[in-house]
Amino acid sequence: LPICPNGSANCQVSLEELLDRAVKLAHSVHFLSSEMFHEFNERYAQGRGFIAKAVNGCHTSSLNTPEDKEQAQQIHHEDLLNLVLGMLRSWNDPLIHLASEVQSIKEAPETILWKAAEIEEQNKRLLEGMEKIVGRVNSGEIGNEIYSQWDGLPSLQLADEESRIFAFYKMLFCFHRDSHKVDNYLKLLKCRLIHDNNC
Amino acid sequence: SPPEKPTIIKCRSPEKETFTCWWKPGSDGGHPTNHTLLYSKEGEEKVYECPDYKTAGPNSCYFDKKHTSFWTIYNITVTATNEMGSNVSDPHYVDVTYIVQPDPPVNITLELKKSVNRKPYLVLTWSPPPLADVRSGWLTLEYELRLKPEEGEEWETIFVGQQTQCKMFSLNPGKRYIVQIHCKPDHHGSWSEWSPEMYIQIPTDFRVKD
Amino acid sequence: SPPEKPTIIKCRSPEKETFTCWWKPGSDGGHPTNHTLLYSKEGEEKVYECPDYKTAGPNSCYFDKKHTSFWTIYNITVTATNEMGSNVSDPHYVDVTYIVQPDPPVNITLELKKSVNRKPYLVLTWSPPPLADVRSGWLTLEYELRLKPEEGEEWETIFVGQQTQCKMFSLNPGKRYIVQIHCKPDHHGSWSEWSPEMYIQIPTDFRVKD
Repeated sequence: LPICPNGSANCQVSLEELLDRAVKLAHSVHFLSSEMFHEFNERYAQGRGFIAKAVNGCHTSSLNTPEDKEQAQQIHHEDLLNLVLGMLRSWNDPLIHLASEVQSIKEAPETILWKAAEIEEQNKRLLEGMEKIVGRVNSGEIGNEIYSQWDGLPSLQLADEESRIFAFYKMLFCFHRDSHKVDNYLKLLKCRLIHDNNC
Repeated sequence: SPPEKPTIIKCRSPEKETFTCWWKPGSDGGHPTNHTLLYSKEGEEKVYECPDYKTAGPNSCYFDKKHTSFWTIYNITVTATNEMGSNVSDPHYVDVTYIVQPDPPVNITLELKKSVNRKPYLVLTWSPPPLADVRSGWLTLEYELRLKPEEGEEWETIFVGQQTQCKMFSLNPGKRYIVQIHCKPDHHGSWSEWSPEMYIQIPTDFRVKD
Repeated sequence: SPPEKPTIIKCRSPEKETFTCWWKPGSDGGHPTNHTLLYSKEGEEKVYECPDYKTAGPNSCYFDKKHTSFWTIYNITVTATNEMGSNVSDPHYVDVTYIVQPDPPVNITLELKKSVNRKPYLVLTWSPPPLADVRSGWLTLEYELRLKPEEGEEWETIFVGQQTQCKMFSLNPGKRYIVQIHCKPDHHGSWSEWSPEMYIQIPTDFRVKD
């Protein structure tokens, strides 16, 4: 099957393929973030009661994300796409800093360093894809800018070891949770937009 | 004496839409004792009581869709009270995303077939558990099947991802096999129970052509 | 004379992360000729030049992760230029997901085993090609193995889906078999080369007890 049978005239990756690749990539990003969070948790956070402090502190908690199936299904697909785009944008900058700052953690294992770099790269790749998908679905305009500012860099550079480790823990906990939301919302969107809710 | 401290033993969501928690009472101290399940949700001060003590049977609390949120940590405790006093369980933290354990797959079929070049193979097909809404994409299931000859010791386990069918080419001719399938959410949660055992007799001529 | 038109002969991604294109120069018209690979992305006017002519050897262009996008179709041309003029290849359109051809599987092991009732069988195991990130789910591979008696003509091919092991029961006692495995992405893309030939001698007492 030739890729562009009639030359470059309206020859583009179909929306179905774009969404399929976004779902695969989001699945992969969340898989990596789960592994990284659990590895970091095992190595640095055991018995330090970080979870209780971390739960309310995600910089994206201001984004109004659906918390159950009904809520997710009631949102118009353009708004849900925009929300996913906003979440990915909100993590682009923090992940860049995570990948560099994690190098400064004492005896940080190679696996954590590699995953931090891989997650940053794949999240950026997924962001590129989502901008393409949103542009395609919203016929051109990239929707109102949903974005949640991150101001956590200073806490990743704190002198006090305990506070700095907690800052990393919170970031990984929050990204682990948000990447699962992105993965789940994209699977919903794919089934809704491509398979008429009949996946 | 006051009742002993109860223990929250398990919380489970069968389809990532509702969930249930169970507790085990301690000794009642010789007096009629009742139990109250209280919970708060991350980011909220408010404390709620169990919405439904009945649906899931004794010593349980059932959270229907309206009371079930994901990516939110529930802080759950159970208090045992009798006329002499009361005692509170340790807090149990739950994010429903992580306690999804589906029911087993259903409608399993086993069929012996012959391919174009007369090569015999076994086709297995199955369906997701009815409660699980995989059609909308809210829940994505992965499957694993296991099989072994009836008198064999060792199960052979095969992960088949999100497919709901599988073709098996290399099986022992003349053997009677036991087959089971189970499923799990694609990221978090736990494997379902295995489906009931099914049997298939592999004919002796199920030979790969010499 | 100006150089002849070059031809883009192949583009391949070994692990759905990077890709390389190769071209075949036409005649150089008797003058020193150099080649320039240019590409544009679907829906964009901007034209880019090949980021790396070196890594993949002569007459090639290597696109590293940073230059590889899965969201767009590349429109690629190669221009041959000498002092008499230049000539441009036909455009070659690339969607990276469609040009994934993995490397062959590795770490292949063949082992003769005896089941509980003394019936012997052959167990094959293998690993995905090292470059392929199959664990995270970004790339899912399917495998197919083929085998035939050394002096036999016809290969017996068995598709084993995503498994990385396989049991073979009905093999010919006393024969020496050749075994190879290859793999392919589960959706688009093409089969890898076959793995190097491996041999296994089936003992004469490998009789399937009836």
